Amino acid sequence: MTEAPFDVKTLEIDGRELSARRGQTILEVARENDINIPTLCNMEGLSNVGACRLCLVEIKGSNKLLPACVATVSEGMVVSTNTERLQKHRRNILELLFAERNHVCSVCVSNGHCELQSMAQDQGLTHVRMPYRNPHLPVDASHERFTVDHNRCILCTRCVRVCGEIEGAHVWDVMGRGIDSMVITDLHEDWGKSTCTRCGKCVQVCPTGALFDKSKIGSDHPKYPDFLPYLNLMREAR
Amino acid sequence: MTIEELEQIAKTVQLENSRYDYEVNVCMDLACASQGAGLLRDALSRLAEASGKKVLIRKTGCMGPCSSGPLVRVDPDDTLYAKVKETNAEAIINSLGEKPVAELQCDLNEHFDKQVRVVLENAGHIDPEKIDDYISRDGYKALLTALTEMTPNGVVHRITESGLRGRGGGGYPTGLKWGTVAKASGDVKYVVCNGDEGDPGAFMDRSVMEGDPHRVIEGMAIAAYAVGASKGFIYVRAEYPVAVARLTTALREARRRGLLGSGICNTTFNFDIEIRLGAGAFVCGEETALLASIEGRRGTPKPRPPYPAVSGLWGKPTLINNVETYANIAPIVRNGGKWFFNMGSERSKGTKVFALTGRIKNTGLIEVPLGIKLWEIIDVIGGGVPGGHKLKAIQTGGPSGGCIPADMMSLGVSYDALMAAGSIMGSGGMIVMDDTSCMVNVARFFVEFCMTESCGKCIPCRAGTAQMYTLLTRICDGTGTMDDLELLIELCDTVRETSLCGLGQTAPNPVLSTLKYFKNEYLEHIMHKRCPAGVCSMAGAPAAQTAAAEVLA
Amino acid sequence: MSSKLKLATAWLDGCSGCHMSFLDMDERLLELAELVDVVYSPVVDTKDFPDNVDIALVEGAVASVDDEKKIRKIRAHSRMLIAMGDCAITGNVPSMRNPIGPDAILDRAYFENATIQPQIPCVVVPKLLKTVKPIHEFVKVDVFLPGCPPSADTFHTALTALITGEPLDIPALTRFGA
Amino acid sequence: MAAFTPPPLPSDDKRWKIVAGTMRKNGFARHALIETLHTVQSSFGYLDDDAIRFVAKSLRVPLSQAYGVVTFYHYFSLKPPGKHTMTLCAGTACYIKGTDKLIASAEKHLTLKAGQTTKDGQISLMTARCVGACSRAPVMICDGEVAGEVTDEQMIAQLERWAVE
Repeated sequence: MTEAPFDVKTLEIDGRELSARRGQTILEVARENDINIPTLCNMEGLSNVGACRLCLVEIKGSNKLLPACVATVSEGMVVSTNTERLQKHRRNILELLFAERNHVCSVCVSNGHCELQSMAQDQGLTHVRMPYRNPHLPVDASHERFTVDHNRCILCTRCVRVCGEIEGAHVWDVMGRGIDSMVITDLHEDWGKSTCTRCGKCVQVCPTGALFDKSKIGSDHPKYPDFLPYLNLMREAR
Repeated sequence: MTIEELEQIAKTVQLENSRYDYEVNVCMDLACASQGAGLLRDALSRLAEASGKKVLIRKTGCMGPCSSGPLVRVDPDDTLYAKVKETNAEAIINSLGEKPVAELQCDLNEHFDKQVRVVLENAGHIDPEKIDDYISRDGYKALLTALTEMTPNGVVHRITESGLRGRGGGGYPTGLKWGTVAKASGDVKYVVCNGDEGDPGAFMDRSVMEGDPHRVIEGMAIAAYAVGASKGFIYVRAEYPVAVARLTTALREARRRGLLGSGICNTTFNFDIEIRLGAGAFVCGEETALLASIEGRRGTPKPRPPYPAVSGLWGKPTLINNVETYANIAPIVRNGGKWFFNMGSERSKGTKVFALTGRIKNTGLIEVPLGIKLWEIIDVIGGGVPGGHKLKAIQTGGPSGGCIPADMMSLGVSYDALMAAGSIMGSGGMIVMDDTSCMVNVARFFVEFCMTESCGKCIPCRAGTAQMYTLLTRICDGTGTMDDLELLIELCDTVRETSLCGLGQTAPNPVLSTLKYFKNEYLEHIMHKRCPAGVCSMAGAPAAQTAAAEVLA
Repeated sequence: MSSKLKLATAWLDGCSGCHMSFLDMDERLLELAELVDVVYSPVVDTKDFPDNVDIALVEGAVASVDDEKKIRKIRAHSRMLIAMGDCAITGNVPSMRNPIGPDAILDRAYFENATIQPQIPCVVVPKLLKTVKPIHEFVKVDVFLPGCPPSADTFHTALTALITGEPLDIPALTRFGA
Repeated sequence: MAAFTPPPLPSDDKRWKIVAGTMRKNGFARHALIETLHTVQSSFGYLDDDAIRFVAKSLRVPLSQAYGVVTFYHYFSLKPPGKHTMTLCAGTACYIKGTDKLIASAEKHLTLKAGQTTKDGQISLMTARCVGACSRAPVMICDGEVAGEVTDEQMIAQLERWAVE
């Protein structure tokens, strides 16, 4: 007998015996049990793209690392979420992000409320060995309420997804590719002149200071993405 | 259409051909065409007519040894002429019925003797724009056999039995893949042909699509029958306009003959194929990215599972194989799985087409049984490195592959052996390098390729390849340090292990394999600011030394 | 401890905020003075960086030819080099000129905003490097204390641990932009 | 739901009819986006904002998504090409045989960077990721004509012929 009844799976995460429902992702099970797996692109209520690679975990018996946000549980799975190998990769990925654009925490509206910043601290990052790339990137302040500072964007595409999947406007998308990728509104037009509905959801889900509310410049600028699960719940209830 | 009708067509073609005493086949593939094969063919046609001899002038796909082009083969004598110019047309026509034109004949016996032609069996023998030419060489027989005499399961079984592995690069067992799609639930399934041959230095798939397009279509139709699909897509690079045109013609002809469409060959089997154009994105060779592109979106890969076999195009079970894989199907169905299984090495069955290029005498397209030793390819088929230079390395597998050093030429070419040597089979590019190539520079070239071709979705590939490129550039321009090298190696490890798709996961291969076999070249660049091959300019080095001197002063 | 450790602090391209924060240790500076001699610092009147420094705290990024010479000298004469604050570690605010290059900055400062005699000084102002870089791009750094600036508490805890050889968990104390 | 009416053609330029034809053939399905963009590019030589807007609206694809697709694929160009196009292959086989030097030389001769067009609109210099003629490396493509084993002199001569036209 290998399958547990009622679609319940038992698995082990970081040495703890846990049970999960079939089809749940490793990340969901971990969070239900207060096991912290770092993520940046993932956000509850949005589709999962498996792009940031920070939630990679080790599965016993496999050399391949799996993204916890999309990998579903299976019976008898033995998961490790915080091995030395994973820690090293996570630090390297964070270093890559810091070196990719111009993240200057001290002058950022999100200083103190930034997911990238706090994750760097959580992962024990005190400096970046990779050469800084220093790209020349625009800041678009054409919108009456919001600003996008591409210097701080980590291309997690939460804004793209919340705009397309939740607001249904799909004003944001990604242009270009590779290291030249950039989030855009409409045909790479000024945000202020775009078809934006001004709902502000993108600002709230942005993990860094890339998208911010103009009225809060220079002040404490926390984000409130908690509306998302609620919105989804209410929609399902309809 | 029935088997009998098919045979009737073949007979008609043979009868038609028997009206001619001679067949003059002119290779019109890109390499030959770029050397005036078109004018040559026109001249041959003109002169043949004027001569009154019964000559069939046929334009064909790639004959193989491109460096000897334009190529002309005269049958029934099987005389191969190399480097034929328009002005030689008269001599060739005059020689028919007489002795061959000695000065044009080329000695490529050794080149051909080592080869075994399965995928390329028709290459150079048929006019790719004539379906009847294909039919006259057992074309579509396998499809009809499958439809009328075999169950879908039987077809899958035969492919499994053959031991065929995916020719696109990964080497996944083809039969296993077919079986998964066949078993997947759902009434709508798709069959996709990956013709997005993106590896720089590889043109096997182009040659097959251009030279023998029906072979690919037949393979796909058999696959569709086996897995229960009714719709297929061929995804071709827009950079291959001739392939697109030939496939378009071939599809039209196949429909006209009732070999595609509804109720194929009086059975209940329906299947048709659409062509989709790629638009210049290497990453679309990755299957989930390719599917996104067919759906009209940015070609960014998705995490697997779910595999396309379960959830592919528009969420439906989808079978994706490479051009060469499909090109192997018809002969396997015709000749049996065992026939194929008996060719090749222990775990790599059959033959493989390679594009042999770079610093080698006989460049071109070759097909060899797997397991063949590298030296046989380089020294015998390829004719060795020209110009008194010394062989340094062979690069296989494109940007995802690696460099195999000259002292490993006794290596047998198989999926596993190449992988163990730090490279991969890939789709079949084989680029020969001699002592004029700097291996650090080569590694940088490939990393630059991966950097510009990265889709940008996942961080390690997007930013990691860019950082690898920066570090390699430092080493190449003489400003690199040992710390940079150490960081580069660590970065390779992270990019390899954490990238979302194959592009990123294999991007470090060229660096790691050159580091494995040519570490001294890296050290020369870093410690002595010297490029042993004299390729890198080391432009940054003097400035760095001045800065150091200034500090000490 | 019979002989005190020699402590140096240096200031490259930064705002001196890290030094201010260092001084914010207030009365704890006296404790520190029991353990170390400050042999070189903007707050000490020494012209040249001395030999055989035990601990060197460096504030600021490397932005000019002078900075580069200084940091190489500091490294050559120090046993332990501590990168103090975000400028030294990430380039921080000084590095914000990197995307547009030094010429644009010089133009802005000495031409566009000049009310009299617009000219780029060549005597006192050292030649700017093309890009501002953190100090570990030039020399090996032993300890990184991020923050803008690192708090006085961070300095106190970190220095005490480094002097006494106690274990030190920097990410628990501070972070970029703290 | 009201039936969808595609937007009117941007102008009475006949080429828009060809573009509309591709979309109609595909039933105005969203997945025909790339196919349609190919038609625009082959009809007009490039894609400008008006074209992308027209295609996006006709296929009901969000504008940003369409722009994302256009800029993702190297084959699509946002700028009109020159009267003549010189494409130098930068595939591996060509690289091994010195394409980088040819590119540098052409860039110097035309005083531009690969991917750009001369100011007089006469010549575009492009690079390609392997055109599959590796056995004839290094390869250049002059207005669609493939030439192999190219020397610097041959290439410059071709550029000079175009320049004086």
